[in-house]
Amino acid sequence: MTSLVPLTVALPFLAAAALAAFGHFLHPVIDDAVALVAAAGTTGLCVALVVGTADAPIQYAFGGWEPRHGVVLGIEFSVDPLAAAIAALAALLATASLLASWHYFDEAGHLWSVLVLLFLGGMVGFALSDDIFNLFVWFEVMGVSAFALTAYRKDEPGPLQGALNFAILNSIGALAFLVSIALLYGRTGGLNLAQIGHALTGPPDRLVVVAFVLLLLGFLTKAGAIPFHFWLADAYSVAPVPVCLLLSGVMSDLGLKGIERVYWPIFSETFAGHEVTVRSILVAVGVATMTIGAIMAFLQANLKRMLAFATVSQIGLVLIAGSLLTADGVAGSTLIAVAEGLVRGGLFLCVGVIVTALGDANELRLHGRARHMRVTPLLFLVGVLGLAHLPPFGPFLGVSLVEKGADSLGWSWLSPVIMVSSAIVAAALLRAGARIFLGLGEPGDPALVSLQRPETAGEEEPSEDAGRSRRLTFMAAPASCLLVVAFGLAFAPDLAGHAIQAAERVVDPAQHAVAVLERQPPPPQGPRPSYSPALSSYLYAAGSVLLTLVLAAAGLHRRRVSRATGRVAARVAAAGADRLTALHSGAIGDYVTWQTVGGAILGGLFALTLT
Amino acid sequence: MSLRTRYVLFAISATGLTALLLWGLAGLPDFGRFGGSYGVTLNDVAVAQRHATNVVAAIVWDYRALDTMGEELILFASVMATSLLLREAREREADRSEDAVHGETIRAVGLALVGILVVVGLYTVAHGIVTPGGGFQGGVVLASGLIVVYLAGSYRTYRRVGPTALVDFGEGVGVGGYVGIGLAGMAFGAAFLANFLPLGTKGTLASAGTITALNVASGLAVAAAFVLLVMEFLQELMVMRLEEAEK
Amino acid sequence: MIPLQVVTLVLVLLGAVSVVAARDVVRLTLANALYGLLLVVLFLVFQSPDVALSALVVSVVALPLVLVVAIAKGRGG
Amino acid sequence: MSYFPYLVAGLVFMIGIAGVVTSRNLIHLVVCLSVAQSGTYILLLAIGYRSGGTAPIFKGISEKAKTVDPVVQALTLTDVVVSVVVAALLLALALDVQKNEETLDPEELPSMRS
Repeated sequence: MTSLVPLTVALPFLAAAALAAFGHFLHPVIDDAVALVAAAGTTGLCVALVVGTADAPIQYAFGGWEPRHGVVLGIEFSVDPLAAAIAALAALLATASLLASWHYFDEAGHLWSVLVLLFLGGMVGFALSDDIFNLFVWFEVMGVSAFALTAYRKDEPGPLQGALNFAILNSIGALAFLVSIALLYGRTGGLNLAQIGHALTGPPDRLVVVAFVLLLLGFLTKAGAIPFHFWLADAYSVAPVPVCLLLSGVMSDLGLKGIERVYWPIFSETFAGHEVTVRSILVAVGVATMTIGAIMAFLQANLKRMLAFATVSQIGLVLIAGSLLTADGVAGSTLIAVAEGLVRGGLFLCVGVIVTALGDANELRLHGRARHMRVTPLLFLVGVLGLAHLPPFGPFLGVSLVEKGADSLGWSWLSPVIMVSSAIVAAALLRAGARIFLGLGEPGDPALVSLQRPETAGEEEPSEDAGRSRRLTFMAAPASCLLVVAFGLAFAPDLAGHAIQAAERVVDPAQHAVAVLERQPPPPQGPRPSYSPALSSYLYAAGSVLLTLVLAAAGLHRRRVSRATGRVAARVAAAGADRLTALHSGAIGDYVTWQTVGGAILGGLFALTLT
Repeated sequence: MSLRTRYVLFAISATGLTALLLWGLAGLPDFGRFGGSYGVTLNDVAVAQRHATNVVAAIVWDYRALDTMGEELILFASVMATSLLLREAREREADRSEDAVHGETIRAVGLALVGILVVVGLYTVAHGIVTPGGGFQGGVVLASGLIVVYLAGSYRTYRRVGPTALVDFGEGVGVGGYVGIGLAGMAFGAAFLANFLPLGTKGTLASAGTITALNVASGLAVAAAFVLLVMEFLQELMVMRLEEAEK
Repeated sequence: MIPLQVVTLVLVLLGAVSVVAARDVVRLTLANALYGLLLVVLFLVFQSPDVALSALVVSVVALPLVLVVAIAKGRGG
Repeated sequence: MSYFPYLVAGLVFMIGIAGVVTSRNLIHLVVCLSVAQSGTYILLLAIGYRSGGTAPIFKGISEKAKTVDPVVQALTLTDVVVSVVVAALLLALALDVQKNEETLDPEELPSMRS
């Protein structure tokens, strides 16, 4: 089992190198097949690691360098079921992405596969690494390949600008992370996470606080939390659908998992006694991200941009979950990241089907034009129900764990917030689906944001050739697979119990430090906790589904609703919406300014409360 | 947001962030007094364990060889990305390009320089374990040898020396070789990227086991990468010149 | 801290300001070249010959890239 | 004086970011980003410096000689490569922007929204 660990990164990278070397000389079908097999193989390896680390995490020392007198000499990976699950999610989505892009890109096809495999390897490395500088290296591997994939349709203005904003904001985030690494190395003289945490004793001082803030600045930018999210909607709405799958489905979550990966071994002990402060600030960022993302999603007419803001909203939920700083929260955040990441992936593929078949992504212009479709509406509806957390399926299971975690802290007010935000996101998509597939509702709605540039930016021109129906199948088939897996997670035997048990190890950094620095095997854990969602979770989920239906109906008949609610209320709401939309200007200078503002505010809050 | 609003907002927040950063930096140990355990331990053990006199090289190519693999992959990804972004310049340019410089003397000097650069590049790749240098620096010098071919006036030769498929091949073999050496360690029953070759005599070229092999692999990858990068940008320039000429 | 380091650091700071302040592409290219060399010197006085060599080859090869784009801009724009 | 190198590193970093925000030319913006990144090189090497230490190359010197920290140098090497690579990629993007929009001014690019 141990020797599988390096293979999870070696396999995609070796395949990428081989494709670069020989791709020119081989038939495109062979190129595609090699890439697909490598991605599927990586999925298999990661799933095997999820299962294989259930009883004890694996610590893998690259180069065989064992610690010497308590000093870690090399780079290590630390594999636990939760980290491996995120890696498996990345690999599964990469497989789906390669399948969905089968013959999608006739020109430079092998470059596409090479970049997807590099992106995948970077994500797996980032999910598993236990060394802070190594995390930075994978952060950049992911980044560089993702920027390029976003700009794939470079002959249009949208993709270029989206990729540029993405690249610049993420590079600044990476630099902030690097300064944080330098600070921590200067203080502790170590790069291994457990080593750094072991050396940081006593209450937090200025250096530790600033290192933490810069780290947040970097990772929250990658994740797209407010106010670091501006690049996200620009990039996700112009990247080709097979790339959106990876960006939205897993890369954003990885940013947050990065915080978790670093927080527990390094900061949790020095911040002991300040948990409430850290929790309050991070949960506040999460709540803001979740609600603003949801409102922005509801205001979009472009399906890809709507899903981009849906991603922001759900990132907020994952951030809330992880920021509870309890085992339930950590377990819940991973389950949500996996289940909702798969759902978003499925929905993006449905949008891909619509765009490929109809040549548009605008809800209003597509009004009733997809009445002939049979399978896609069904998949779309399943996805929407996933976003609304329909019990008892995968996404619901994750959310119920978070609600349990919040209850145990006395923060039950989080449950209605989560319910309403999720319902707004689901309602936005349900409204769009009802318009497009059923032709319901008012045909126009001036309140919705349409785009200046072509609504299909980043996608291929629709064509009438024979390959098109095959292409539609190659998108619909992986979409249904992803949705089935997302929903089916709830029926894996005692999944939540396993997740809680794994999370209990994550939140016990002392045990991890002993395992890393002294190579002591971890003590056996107690019996696995059994878990079933509380009744209140079922009620909130039912409320969420109902609210989704109501809001979607209201969205379809917005004019009638605003007549009923009165002019003033409608005007206030419209003005607020305009303000919010205007902030997403697309100007890179604005975005970096918001990044600085976010960093300064977070920094000020933590500096004032922690020292 | 108007430019004015943005600048005001940035000025305020950047002042705050700068203050925060400088405040945090003051928590570092005094300049010149660092004694981090990781670096000290490696300084103590690297020469004995790895027979490499350059401890930085031992870290880059052995203790933290995985970081270097990631670095090669970033370079690789960026080169693939640049090919992707600038791809149609290559198609449009066809064979109509002209040489940049005419004149036999310049060419002769240039070609002599190419020889020197290639030798220096190879030397730098090979000596990374003994003195400063190594795969990255040597690879860039090697690539610059090929760029001088262009500067010396023979763009067509340059194209002949570096056709994309062949350079892609070099890039793929270099990166794949690095990963492959890592896997070879596993085949010998050790860990991924373990130094499984005999270590040799300290201070000589053949010392330090896989460090030399990894240096060569990444030297190849880096040289190919920079040739590709520069070639893509040069082709942009060529296309631009052609378009101008057509006007 | 030796005087050479102080002087180099001050020059690097000034170099960074001059690069950021250069709004004209040609001046930017020159300022950036100078800044690259100052960094190489700084790395040497910080006893980092490997990094200095790396920065040197990068600024020799990366600089032409910037130049090419700059020229392209000047002509196309 | 023992704080001066860190001060320079921090200032160079923030100067670069300020350049990014105020830039009216994408080439300039990319160069400013690399200036910000050079702040991280200075910081890393300054942290690892030890007064009176030599470079960590044990050729012709005693193995017990005082040297500067080798790890930060390895990290900076990677950092330098990342910087040039990201700059090259961004410049390629900038070239394509120039080709499509006939401008390099980020403020003149069409807005992303309606």
